[in-house]
Amino acid sequence: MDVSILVGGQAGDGIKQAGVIIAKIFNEIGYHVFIYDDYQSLVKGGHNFSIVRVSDEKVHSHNDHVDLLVAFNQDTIEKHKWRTKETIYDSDKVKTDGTGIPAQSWAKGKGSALLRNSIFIGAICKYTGVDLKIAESIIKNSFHKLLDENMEALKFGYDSVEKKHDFKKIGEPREVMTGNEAISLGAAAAGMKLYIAYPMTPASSILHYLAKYGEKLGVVTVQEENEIAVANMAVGSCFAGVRTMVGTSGGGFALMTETVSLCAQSETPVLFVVSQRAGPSTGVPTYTMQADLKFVLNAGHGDVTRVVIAPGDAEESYLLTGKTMNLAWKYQIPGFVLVDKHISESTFSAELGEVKPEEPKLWDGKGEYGRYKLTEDGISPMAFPGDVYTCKGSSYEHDEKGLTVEEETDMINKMQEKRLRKMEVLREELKGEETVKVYGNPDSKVTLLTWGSTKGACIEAAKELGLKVVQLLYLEPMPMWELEKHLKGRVIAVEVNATGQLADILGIKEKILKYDGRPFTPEELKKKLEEIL
Amino acid sequence: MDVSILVGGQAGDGIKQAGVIIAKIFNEIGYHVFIYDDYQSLVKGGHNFSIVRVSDEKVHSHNDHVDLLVAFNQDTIEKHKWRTKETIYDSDKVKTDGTGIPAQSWAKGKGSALLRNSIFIGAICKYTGVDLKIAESIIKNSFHKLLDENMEALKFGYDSVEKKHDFKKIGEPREVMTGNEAISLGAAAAGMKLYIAYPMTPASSILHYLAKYGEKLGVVTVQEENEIAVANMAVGSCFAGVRTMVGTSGGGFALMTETVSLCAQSETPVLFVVSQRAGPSTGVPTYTMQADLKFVLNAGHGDVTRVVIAPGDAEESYLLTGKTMNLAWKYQIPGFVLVDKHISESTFSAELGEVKPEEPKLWDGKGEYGRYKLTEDGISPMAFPGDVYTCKGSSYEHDEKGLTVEEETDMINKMQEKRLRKMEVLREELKGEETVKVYGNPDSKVTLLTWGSTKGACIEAAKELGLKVVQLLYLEPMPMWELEKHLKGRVIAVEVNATGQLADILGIKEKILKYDGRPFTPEELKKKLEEIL
Amino acid sequence: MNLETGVKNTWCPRCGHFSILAAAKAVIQELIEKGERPEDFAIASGIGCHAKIVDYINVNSFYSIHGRVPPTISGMKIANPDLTVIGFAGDGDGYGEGVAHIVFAAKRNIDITMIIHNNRIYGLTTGQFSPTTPQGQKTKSTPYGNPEYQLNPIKLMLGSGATFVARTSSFDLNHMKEMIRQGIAHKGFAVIDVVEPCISFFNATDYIRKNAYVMENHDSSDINKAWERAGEWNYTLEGKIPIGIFYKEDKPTFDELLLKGKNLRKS
Amino acid sequence: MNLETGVKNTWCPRCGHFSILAAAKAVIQELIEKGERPEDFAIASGIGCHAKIVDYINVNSFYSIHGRVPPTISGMKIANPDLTVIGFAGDGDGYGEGVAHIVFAAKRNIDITMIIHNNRIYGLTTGQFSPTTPQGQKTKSTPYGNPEYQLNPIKLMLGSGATFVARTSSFDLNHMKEMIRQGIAHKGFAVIDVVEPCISFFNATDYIRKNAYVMENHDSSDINKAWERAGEWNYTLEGKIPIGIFYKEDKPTFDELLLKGKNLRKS
Ligand SMILES: Cc1ncc(C[n+]2csc(CCOP(=O)(O)OP(=O)(O)O)c2C)c(N)n1
Ligand SMILES: Cc1ncc(C[n+]2csc(CCOP(=O)(O)OP(=O)(O)O)c2C)c(N)n1
Ligand code: SF4
Ligand code: SF4
Ligand SMILES: [Mg+2]
Ligand SMILES: [Mg+2]
Repeated sequence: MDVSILVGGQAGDGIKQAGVIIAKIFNEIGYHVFIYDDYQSLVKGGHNFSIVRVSDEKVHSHNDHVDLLVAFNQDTIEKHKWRTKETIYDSDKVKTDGTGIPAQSWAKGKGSALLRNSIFIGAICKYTGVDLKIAESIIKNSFHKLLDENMEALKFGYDSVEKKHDFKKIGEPREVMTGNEAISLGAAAAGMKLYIAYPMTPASSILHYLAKYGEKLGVVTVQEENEIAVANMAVGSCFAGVRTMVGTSGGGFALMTETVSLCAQSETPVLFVVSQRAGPSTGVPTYTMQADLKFVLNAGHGDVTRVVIAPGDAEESYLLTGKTMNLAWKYQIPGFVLVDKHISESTFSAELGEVKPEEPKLWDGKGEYGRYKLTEDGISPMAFPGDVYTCKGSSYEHDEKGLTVEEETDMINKMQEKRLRKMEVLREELKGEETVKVYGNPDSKVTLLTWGSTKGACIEAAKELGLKVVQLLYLEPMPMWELEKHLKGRVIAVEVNATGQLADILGIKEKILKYDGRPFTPEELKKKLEEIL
Repeated sequence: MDVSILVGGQAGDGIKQAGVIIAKIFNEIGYHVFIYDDYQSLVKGGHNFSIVRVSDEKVHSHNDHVDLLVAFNQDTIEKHKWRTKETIYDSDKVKTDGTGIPAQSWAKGKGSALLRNSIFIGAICKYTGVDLKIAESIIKNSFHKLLDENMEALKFGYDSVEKKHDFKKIGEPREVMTGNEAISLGAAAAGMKLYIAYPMTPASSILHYLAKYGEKLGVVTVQEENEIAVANMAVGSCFAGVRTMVGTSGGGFALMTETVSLCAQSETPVLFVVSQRAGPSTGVPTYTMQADLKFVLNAGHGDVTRVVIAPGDAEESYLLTGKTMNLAWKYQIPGFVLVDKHISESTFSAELGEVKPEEPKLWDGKGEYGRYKLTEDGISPMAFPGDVYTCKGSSYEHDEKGLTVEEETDMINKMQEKRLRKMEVLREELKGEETVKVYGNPDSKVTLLTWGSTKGACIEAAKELGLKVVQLLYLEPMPMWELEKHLKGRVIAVEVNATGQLADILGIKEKILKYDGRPFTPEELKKKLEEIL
Repeated sequence: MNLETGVKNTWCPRCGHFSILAAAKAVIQELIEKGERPEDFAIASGIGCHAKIVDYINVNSFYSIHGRVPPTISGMKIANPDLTVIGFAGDGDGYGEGVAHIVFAAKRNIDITMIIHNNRIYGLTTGQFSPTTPQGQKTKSTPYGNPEYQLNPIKLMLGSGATFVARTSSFDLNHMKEMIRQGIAHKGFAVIDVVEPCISFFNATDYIRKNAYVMENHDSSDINKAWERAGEWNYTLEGKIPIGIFYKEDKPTFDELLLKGKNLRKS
Repeated sequence: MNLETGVKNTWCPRCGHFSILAAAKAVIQELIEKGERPEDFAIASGIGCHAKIVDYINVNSFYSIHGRVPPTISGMKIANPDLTVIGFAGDGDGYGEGVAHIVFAAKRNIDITMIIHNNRIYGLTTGQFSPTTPQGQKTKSTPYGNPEYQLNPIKLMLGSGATFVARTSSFDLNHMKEMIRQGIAHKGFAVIDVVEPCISFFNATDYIRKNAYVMENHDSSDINKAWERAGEWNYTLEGKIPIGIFYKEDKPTFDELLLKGKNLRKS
């Protein structure tokens, strides 16, 4: 069972919310869901749509073809008619075939055009054969205004269409969340107490989510005057012993790069979330791209140590954000969660794994405390202001106490080597971890290499074509030990950028790229693969 | 003939200037010169020294051993006695063997301790057998205060020592300049009219030089409130049609990276000079390193187009800065001159090549002007405010007129491809240019790979050991077509950073690194090579 | 002279930015009719809803990045002082991300005009608090109330040494036009703070409409009086909003002092 | 309590930074003697000659990057409000590169103390003009005279909403100590502008020595009077330099409003 429903209208129609409620309805009866949201850089008008995919198997992507189109306006028909077999539409505003409902006039009569959402949701319930009670209880938990009217609207919609399918409960509900929500929860589970940001699509919803639910999660949020302040405030709070995450997109991240280098030198474990969007520069700001990879891997002047991971769905976002937080603190290096709009703002079914804060190496209280003690593994025991009074962090090259060194070349060498030594130890640790995942046909002569948001499309296209898929989870340290094992035969890199950045780093010649801001669908990728296989 | 003189004292003693005058004296009689300056992040006190190397052959580096030590204080003896055979020192302040001159007491008697400089310069003239008149005329051109006293001091110094060598005039003088001066002159020759900066060692002296001599060169200088303002002001002035350069070091450059991406998207040819110093972060700020390579090559979010060159001495700094300016404007991409402290602040003999401004593709005045016309080579004809009124630049993805595009995926693709197409054309053009240089024994089985400031040490060490040297001038586009020709057999990358950044990019396994902030000397490099060869 | 670009306007209905667009276009049109060359206009914007304005006026323009309008147009002015450069910024853009630049443009007295679309919210990013959002206000990033005190940009600009500081309201088209006209005419740095509503995320329409009033008998040459008047309204949702020129002073501009008569573009 | 680190001081003889170091150390010592835990001090500096001060005081410290002291110490304060955080910045560092942050720290009224070593020049980078270098001054980057008007940081800080704004002189140790003492005691954002000479690149020793005088009969609770007094001296090399507290106001701090009694470090 695999059904897709597209809801389309204008910005301001509440399309996104409608999509989420539809997904939650099917989640309630045990289905896996995925939502792709498409919108532009405007607040009212334009054209927004959400594609809700419902399946009895795991899904992490949407398809080009949809089974049902729900049209709030004529534009939706013009743009999406080709995708669909069946249509439900607002007959007050749209001319087309299918099932029309006079939604606008009914909703206006009840006082708010936004009631159209509930009408269409009711209609979808009937159409798919889902019990209306499920929609009612979800809407009660989501809307706080015009509750009675919304209930009436559901009913009106329900009664306006014919039943076509018969979706039955097949299991228990899972969590339904966006990538950004999963990142927020994963960080909180790993001990984050402070989230600092300056708003920037597609990272903003982390700020919104944590501002709203922070109290419950034990997380305080601060919005700063700009991204430079964000990163440096995080340095201050980490230095004072509080796990801190910051979030932004490429342009904002650019402003943090001086501080990335500071984190490396001062050994301050700030956790950076970089959610990519279509660039360069402002580019196509509400659409997706994976073109900040090289920038993030190489950001900061000097030989910068870092850990960078790239989750490919909500479950990985949760687990790996937690992991990165713990690694950043253990190794006292900046950590990076590299995602893109297609993960941050897409909605997934998720069963969350276990994440908890792991204690870093702490000072034993003996002797005088020095922040940068030279140790075998390069990791100096931590202590914080409030506990000691000789904790001295520094952006300068320094001695074990954190005091400036300029002439002593010997100490300069030792500190450079100490920082690199930590990375060696980290690399060894990761050899025991899952740093890549392998899917599909293990005997295939062709391997698709994916990272981040292309995961869903790759797995599905590979399944249909009988190929193998290798997903890279860690980007720094680059798990060459695993890649060498799995990247054999013909390797095709699949990336959503114009130059094939990962392929370039790994020296992979064959690649399938997309750079119009839209993610791959499995169908599209399959077609492109068929052309070259 | 190859002689090295080390002058050492405190910050504030005028050591650096003394070094320059000594170099100019030998330049006057036809010798090649090179000066290495060593100082810390302080203004008075500490320990400064300059090593002036004088040779009848081209030199781009200093050696560990010096022939003559000139000690302004005891510290200089303690730190450098090991390097030298002979010493001239201030007997009022220093206890050692060699030739003492009561410089401090004499100078104070004449009213300024700074006169010690002229005393020692006079002494060096006698010692090396150079006519004192040469020193006199150089000092007259350099000092504007206490001229008579300086002349007396020269004489006093001259009379205080014995003649040991007999340097004769062997040719005509050349230019003597630092890398930063060469960059300044090269940019001006290529049409730069505006230089914008925020002070940062080791780039600051470009600002000082152009502020002082800008009037003559037709260049205006502006110091902005921070590096972000610098980069964006340059975007504004380039957009208005004025060739503009900016200069900074790694930490300041980090703040410009958002604007690098803007330059790529808006096709604005800002020329960036990045002069590296020892990092990460503040690091060892007055010392050298080549660890911003990967950062500069990958700076900016999105698929950024750029041209990056790395000169290895003053002559190359002049020529290649001019070249980069012209290429940046021709291809409407950001240009980068990547140097480090060891080039920026070292002094070289130079015979400057020819640089002149090359006209980019200009609009023919026909039809309505659109800033981003789609053309075969990806290059859109330029026009500027003042000439037209429909010149619209943009950070957003845009159509041919520069108006925002979000929904038209076709235009998004076309513009991404147009920008990449320019790089293809540039790559083709560079195939006809000198993008790498080869020195030494062409038949050697061992090749040293150098870029930037390791050039001098590599060439000399290779000469002694009979090796081949390949110097990479262009880093983006990376001239693989040349490297594939020349990097055969055993290749050893020589870099002044902790991770071997170029080696890593090119997949070269063998490398000799140094990361204490000090440059390689030929002797040191030779020793390291001997250990592994 | 046709200043239309034909681009579809995507602001929300009744957004304050419409009036600013109308006023700016009218003044540019006026100046062109009086003989200024259309080629000599160059405008720029940052990023935000306001910033789309450059797509809606058919003169030379640069759609810059968030917060960077002042250095961008300063660069244009230094390159070619014959240009009339006008910058459009949002309250987030101009007083938040880019506040350093507006402080320094004011300090230097460079001959540019900055028009700030001050709807006191981040519009384009869907409603987080901005530097001028009143304390206590519930926004997307402060659902339980903004913990920050709001900035009074008139005071900030006076404190930065600006030589032309004005406030106007998006509901008073004629006053807006007059302020823009005078701001452009002012030789030196001019900042015009336009108080306006964001319909979708901070709709202070009624409050602004009701409370904006034109200052009378104000001596705009007196910096101390300017400061006192600036204290009359503190960017809350209470009290009257004086509009007009708070302060104006004539002194040599940065571009004059720097360029001493040169035009780099034409040299 | 020994506040010495044993690090060799590398400032030029008679640099104003020495006196600031002496004053700051004395006040910290005093507070520790009065019972504050030494562990609860956390200081930070940016980059510049001034910034070396963290190497010379043996308490918890962070030697940050150029211009970023306010967010760094704000982060410390938010992480652990039991800390007494003090930031040291230069005029270039605090009013130039990092001006956005000091404006916002003032606006928010976060409980931190900023001590600005205002020698009106970039010392460490060997003498370029800074935001407070008087117009016309010859510097390394303006050998023919600075074309920019100098900033009056007292006015800028008042315009930003700071609740404690003071000026002192590096030649008046007792006054400096008193200002630092009061600045630290002030609950909220405190900025202390210390006027001092850079011996090597802008030696205004005689001028400052001769002209600094302690304000009397000044009502520091009146924001308008504060502004007027701030206008008395405009950071030139002429006229008397009033020192003392220009303005002081008590209102809830950002950290209080944000944290509502929580301590993240201890939670
Ligand atoms: C460096 C950077 N940070 C963040 C953003 C995201 N961003 C775009 S517009 C905006 C705020 C817009 O608010 P304002 O300037 O007040 O304009 P308005 O939309 O209200 O007109 C932000 C934070 C960005 N584009 N660039
Ligand atoms: C991002 C960045 N830009 C530039 C510099 C170079 N820099 C170091 S200190 C300094 C100015 C110092 O002046 P100030 O803050 O007044 O301190 P002072 O030396 O006068 O005490 C500059 C520009 C830097 N370290 N980082
Ligand atoms: S969101 Fe606000 S600022 Fe943006 S267009 Fe709508 S009303 Fe205007
Ligand atoms: S250069 Fe100036 S600020 Fe720096 S130590 Fe010397 S006197 Fe002090
Ligand atoms: Mg706004
Ligand atoms: Mg200073």
